[in-house]
Amino acid sequence: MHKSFRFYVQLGLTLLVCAFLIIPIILSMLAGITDNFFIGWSSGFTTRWIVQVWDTYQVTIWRSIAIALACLVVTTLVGVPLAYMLARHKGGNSRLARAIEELLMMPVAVPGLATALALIMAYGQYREFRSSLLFILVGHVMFTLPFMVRPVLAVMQSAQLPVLEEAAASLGAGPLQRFFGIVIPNVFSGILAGALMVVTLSIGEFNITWMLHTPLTMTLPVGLADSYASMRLEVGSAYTLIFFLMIIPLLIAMQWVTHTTRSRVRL
Amino acid sequence: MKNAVSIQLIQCGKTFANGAQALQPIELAIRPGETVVLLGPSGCGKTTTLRLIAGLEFPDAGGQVLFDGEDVTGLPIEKRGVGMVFQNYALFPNMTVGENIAYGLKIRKIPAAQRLKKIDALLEMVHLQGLGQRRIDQLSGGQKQRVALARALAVEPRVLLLDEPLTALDAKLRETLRADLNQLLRTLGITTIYVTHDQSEAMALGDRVVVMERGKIAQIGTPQDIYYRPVSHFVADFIGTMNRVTGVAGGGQVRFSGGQLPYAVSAAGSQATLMFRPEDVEVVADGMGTANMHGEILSTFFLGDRTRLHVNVGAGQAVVVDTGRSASWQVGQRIALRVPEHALLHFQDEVAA
Amino acid sequence: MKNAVSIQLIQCGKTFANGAQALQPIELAIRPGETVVLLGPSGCGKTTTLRLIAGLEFPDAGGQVLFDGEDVTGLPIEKRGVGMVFQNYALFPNMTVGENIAYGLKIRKIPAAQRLKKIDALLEMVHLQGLGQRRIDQLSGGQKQRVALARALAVEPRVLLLDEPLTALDAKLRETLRADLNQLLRTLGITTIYVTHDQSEAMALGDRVVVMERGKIAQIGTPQDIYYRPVSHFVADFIGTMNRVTGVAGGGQVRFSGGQLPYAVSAAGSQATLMFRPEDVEVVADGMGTANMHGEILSTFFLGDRTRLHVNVGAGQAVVVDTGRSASWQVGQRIALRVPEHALLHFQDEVAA
Amino acid sequence: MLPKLPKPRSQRQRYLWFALPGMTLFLAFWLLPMLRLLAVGASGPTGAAAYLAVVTNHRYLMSLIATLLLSALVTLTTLLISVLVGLFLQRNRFAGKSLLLAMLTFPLAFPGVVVGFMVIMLAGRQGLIGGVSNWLFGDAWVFAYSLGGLFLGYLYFSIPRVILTVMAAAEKLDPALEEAARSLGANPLQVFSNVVLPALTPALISSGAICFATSVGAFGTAFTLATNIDVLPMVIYNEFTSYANFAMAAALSIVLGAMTWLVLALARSWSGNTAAAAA
Amino acid sequence: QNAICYNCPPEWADWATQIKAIKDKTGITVPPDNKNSGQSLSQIIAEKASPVADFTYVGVTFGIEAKKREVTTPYKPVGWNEIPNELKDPDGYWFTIHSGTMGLMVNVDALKGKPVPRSWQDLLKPEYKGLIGYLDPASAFVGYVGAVAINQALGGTLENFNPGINFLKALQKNQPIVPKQTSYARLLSGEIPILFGYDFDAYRAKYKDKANVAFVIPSEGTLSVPYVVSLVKNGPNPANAKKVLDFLLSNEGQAIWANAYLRPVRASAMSKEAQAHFLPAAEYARAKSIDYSKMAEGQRAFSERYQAEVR
Ligand SMILES: Nc1ncnc2c1ncn2[C@@H]1O[C@H](COP(=O)(O)OP(=O)(O)OP(=O)(O)O)[C@@H](O)[C@H]1O
Ligand SMILES: Nc1ncnc2c1ncn2[C@@H]1O[C@H](COP(=O)(O)OP(=O)(O)OP(=O)(O)O)[C@@H](O)[C@H]1O
Ligand SMILES: NCCCCNCCCN
Ligand SMILES: [Mg+2]
Ligand SMILES: [Mg+2]
Repeated sequence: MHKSFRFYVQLGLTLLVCAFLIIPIILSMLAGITDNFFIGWSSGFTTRWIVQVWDTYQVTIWRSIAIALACLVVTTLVGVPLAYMLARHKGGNSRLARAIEELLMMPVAVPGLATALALIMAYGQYREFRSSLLFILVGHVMFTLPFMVRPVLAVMQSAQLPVLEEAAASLGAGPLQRFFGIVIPNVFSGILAGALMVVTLSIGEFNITWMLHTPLTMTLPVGLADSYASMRLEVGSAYTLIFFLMIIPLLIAMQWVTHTTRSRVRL
Repeated sequence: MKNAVSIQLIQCGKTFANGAQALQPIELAIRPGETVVLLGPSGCGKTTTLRLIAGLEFPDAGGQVLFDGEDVTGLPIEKRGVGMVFQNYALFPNMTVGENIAYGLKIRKIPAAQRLKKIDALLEMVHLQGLGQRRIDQLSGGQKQRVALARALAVEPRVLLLDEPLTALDAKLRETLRADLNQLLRTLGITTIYVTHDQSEAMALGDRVVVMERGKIAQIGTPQDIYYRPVSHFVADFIGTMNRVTGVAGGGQVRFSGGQLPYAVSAAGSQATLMFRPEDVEVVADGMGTANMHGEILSTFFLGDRTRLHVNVGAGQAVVVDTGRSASWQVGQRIALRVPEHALLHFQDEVAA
Repeated sequence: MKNAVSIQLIQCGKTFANGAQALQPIELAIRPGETVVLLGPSGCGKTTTLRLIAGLEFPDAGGQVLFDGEDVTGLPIEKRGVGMVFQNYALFPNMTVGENIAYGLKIRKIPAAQRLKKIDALLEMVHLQGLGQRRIDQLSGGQKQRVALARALAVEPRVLLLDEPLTALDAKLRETLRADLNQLLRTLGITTIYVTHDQSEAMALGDRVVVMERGKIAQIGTPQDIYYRPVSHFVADFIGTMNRVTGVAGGGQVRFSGGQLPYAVSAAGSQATLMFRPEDVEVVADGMGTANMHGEILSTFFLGDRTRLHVNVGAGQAVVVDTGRSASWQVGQRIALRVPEHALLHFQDEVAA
Repeated sequence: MLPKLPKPRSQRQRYLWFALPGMTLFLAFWLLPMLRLLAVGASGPTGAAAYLAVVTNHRYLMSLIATLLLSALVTLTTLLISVLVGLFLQRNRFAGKSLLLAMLTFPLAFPGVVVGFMVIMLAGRQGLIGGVSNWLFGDAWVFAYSLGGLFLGYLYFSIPRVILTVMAAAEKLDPALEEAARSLGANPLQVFSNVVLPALTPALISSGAICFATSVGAFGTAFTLATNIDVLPMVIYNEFTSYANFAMAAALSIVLGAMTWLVLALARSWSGNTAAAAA
Repeated sequence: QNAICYNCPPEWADWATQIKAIKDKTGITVPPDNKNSGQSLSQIIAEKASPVADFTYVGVTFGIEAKKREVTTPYKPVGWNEIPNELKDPDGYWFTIHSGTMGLMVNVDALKGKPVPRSWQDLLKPEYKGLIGYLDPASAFVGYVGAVAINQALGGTLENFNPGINFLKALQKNQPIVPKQTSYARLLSGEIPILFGYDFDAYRAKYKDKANVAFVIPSEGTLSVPYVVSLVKNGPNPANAKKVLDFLLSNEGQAIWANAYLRPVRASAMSKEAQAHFLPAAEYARAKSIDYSKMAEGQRAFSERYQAEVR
């Protein structure tokens, strides 16, 4: 059978879209190691810009990693039990649970600017808090919490948790034994998927952080915005390159996890 | 044989939070060591009854669950000492076969060495020697079913509860496992409650069968009781294939266009419905005077070991007749049928139904 | 009766893109108006064969599909004029029952008034009068199945293709719909190909049954052919319940610890396996000399219209015996059995299998 | 002897405890501040009327309209492209597909500023498009800093999400439905419009709504491109930074947030899908 | 040992060197911060109850505004007396540390052979279509400075913005790029070949980043703008902040500005070598100063007009 005209139109469009999404990434990575992007690659390649970014902005990178990890810890400790409640309260059909789910999405729906403004208005007067990394962390936790809750909740809902728990109960396991022995191991893939998402989003969060940060709490994306505005294109590109090197492995891991989750969740 | 417990449900009704009354207050007494099958169409309350016994649901106020005469109504499942096999097995996917089987023992803090021994013994009992290390998703449906059974038995429960444990399997496998299960239950002598909607499974496995209908118990009895002596239209229809013939009563007969059947009770002139089993119908040579119905063959189904005929005798729905496999039938052919009087059933009070 | 088409598959094999050969080149000729059932275990290639006929798959190079002698091999389904009923019905959820049924007519630009008439006629035919406005998700499984059938028939297809149309339904409903379908197919007289893995369905519905095994045709014949005269172990096992007894051949008998069965062909001293149906076994009074096997009852299953016994005669697996319902049996009881010589089957070439 | 227990009615409420830490955090650090913001919004010279400023003030109104139009356009374009591409990717197997899919999802996790930078890479003065057009037509097309750039940027972060949603929905689509339509004589276009599109509709509504909401609220991209278009988030930023007009910034934020939430809620009720995939 | 500055961006006015020198000489760390004047003021106002910042560095009008909003506190550093009166608040709420001159930064290479414009009026020529950029006057201080400079040069006053508005309206035909943020990088990369900006940025591009960038003081005239620092009221580290402010006015601190092509407020700090990087004094004669507090008052009204009429 010959491929139809339609096939080639769709193929062409797909390639175009892929190019649109991927080429800028590649271009910016190349720009980060080009000696002079204005002249082009003929100017040669260099690690100068990367070294410069590393010198200038290294601290923002470590800071962002630290915040992302802290964010992961908090969202896991708080989000997994929360998802459990959403999945199980009143057999998973409670209005309260749906309302909470809705509420949790609000910090994602509402522009980050507003969340940040609200945090500053409400807690800006506590100087120690305001000028510490905790302040940024709070913003990140609010924004990323639903991204932990949702995949965990989804796995909980598809993993026949109620039946598994009933089975465990029939074998004599009490509520806590069930939560740690049955629930947690069986939603681990959801936690992993959520964790990767949380870390990724936290590392890249700009809209909230931009308003929340102080000179001592500048994060990677804020630094990126700075460098885009006030530095050579090559420096901004080098910084972006570093960002990509941090984030892309996480994204690939995420792909892998969701892939294996899907095949494992089915019971 | 271990000392088995008796179970009693006293006025156990169940109304769910959404107001649905899944179970009207029922009474049920199960003898120690007995295998009782709950049988009924979907939604009739079988699972609900089982879950009340398990301690996964609690009866409406006034209801009581007794184990060996002792009130366990308020006890949650983990304290009742029951073993349960779920419809889709509910094996823990994060554990191996062995870990699944030993989970209850681990909860009870039995030492690892003892657990291992027990796993081996149980695996052998369910014919799965050597599969202890397998991952759950590497098992076939029938193997999963056996692991679920072994897991439930590992903790030596006082009561074994099974909710449609064979439904998810294909027909051939179901029959094999049914035989195994039958043998096993008889050996263990443990009080067992088994839920199914498959009447042949119920009859094959149950010492007694509880037929349920819309939240109520329609009949309790041995398989023979419910097959030969159903107490209602519903039970008669639900168990096996049942013919219904409707006609006008009079002169000790019920008459319809294709013939008449002996029936003495009803007032003359009233409508009456008689029931009988396909295998109780004989095809007789016409003109011998022994026939009590005549009709035309609507369809024939060759079923291998027999041939099933649908015959229109002009009395409501077609009469189903099972004949020996040797004869050969044609659609449209007229035949004469005889039903012996002792095979006829009638339910006075339900005629209107 | 409309003028039905014949269908021929010539050397139709099918290898999928991933290299799996689902179908080895097969030959199949279907007569006009005939109902042919494709029967076989999961994965044997039934659906693939059906899809080749439908035009949803195309045979490997060299294969040909003929409708009335005309080559339609390259035609896609939308040009073949076939009606199809899918296992899970594949009703369009965004359309009402009526819109589903009329979809093919709409595609053919039949005016709305005519469509409405046709919908009514078809709804009546499948006993769903008045449901035209229903949403699909408000239908029961059986109703869906009927709508799917009506939709396929609406365009007056030359060929009707059904892929396990009853599998998703429960046993009682399946039997009712099977009878309806049987009657409908005979009335329409349209060439029909019906896929199932349920042998009783196949035998009940098929003019001829094509038994498939791992991408090949194992046997083609009437239901009686395949039941009484299976050409291989595989067919014999797959159709109905079949007993196998293995023993040592010699002196016109096959001997095993529980008895011997008449069998003349094999070389003396060699292993031989004989097969027979449960309903061909008679329980005889012991000591009369008519018995050819003795054994102990392992389990009994009361099935209502009969009782099934598993009897250990010391010849491999237990022998399954179906007895009349009246007798009463005990596990452990020893009984004598007789199998008439004409009921014994043997496949020389497959003894090794 | 078994211990006698009260009827475990309380078990029903047991799960609520699991939500306690999370909800406490949420209430303290999001809901409470938002209420505070609500009050701040009404604390300006015009009082609560600030909440109407979006419609009464010509400049705000224009920027609101521009924001909505831009977002709507982005949404429609994204849906159109993603349906075609998503279906294609779902239905065709080819070497390197999983790698390609992985790469396609990267932009999902890029912060808005990076997306803005990507647009500069594409449509800036030294961008790819300018280079290609200069080579082809002798004229470098540069539109990164115009409405076109913003549009491109929003497309950039919207397309991956919708493609993923379309693919997930298409995967669940029963192939038998399409075959059934074909068996009834439908041509490919009819199959698409009568069967495929209706089946994808709920997913399209929900992902379209998210796409719209994200575009309305997107700040980082607009900030980086710092274009001539005053989208509402930039207006809010401007009120805050240029004039320290917190009341107006708060009021506009609240209005913007409420609108976004409303769009999502409406979509959810239309598509009947509580789990409108957000990522 | 911190002193928190709002708006001490390492890539602007060579704060990078300054911050390093401060650390070396006083042991005080000033973390780099990349806000702009508006942002800094807004944040300080928002944090009024409990400030994070100790001092801020802003365009002069913002220093004046900050005093009005009562978020700064007076401080007269060592060297106070050497600051000309018009370049400081009499009470010390703000004082200038250096100034810059508005003009045209031109990336000569990016013009691809077109002549370097010499006057504001030159910019209206069609040949510069798409090549001109200026920061949004409604949102960036630098943008407002540019607009005021044009207005003054073309005969307007702080009471009469018509000449400036009319010029910007006419300029729209050339499709200017109007970013909201510092766009030094884009000038350098050729994204924006002609950008309204400060002399020190242009010199930095030319001498430090070695780009072929020219600075033009338009023939009609322009504005020079003082940049000031203010001590934040109730800041967390007032003592450290004061030490930093003192250093900024010290010979050493002022010399750093001069070497970064900024005009130090204490003229004596300008060395010969530093002076050599600047355009000749004759050119600078066209750069005027203005009543900065009135300029501050006019900003909101101008923004409204700009947004209503030009955009
Ligand atoms: N948790 C629940 N909340 C509300 N109604 C319920 C609940 N569980 C069961 N029901 C309803 O109670 C009735 C009986 O349900 P039950 O599960 O006991 O039926 P069943 O006989 O086991 O049916 P099946 O053969 O389908 O499993 C049904 O109408 C069912 O819809
Ligand atoms: N699209 C496909 N690509 C690859 N292999 C396929 C495809 N479709 C079917 N097969 C394989 O071809 C073989 C025959 O499949 P087919 O669907 O015809 O079996 P079947 O007899 O209909 O089985 P079932 O009763 O399970 O429906 C199977 O091994 C199956 O895995
Ligand atoms: N779900 C949020 C993922 C972040 C994507 N970035 C888009 C930028 C919008 N400002
Ligand atoms: Mg049930
Ligand atoms: Mg199939």
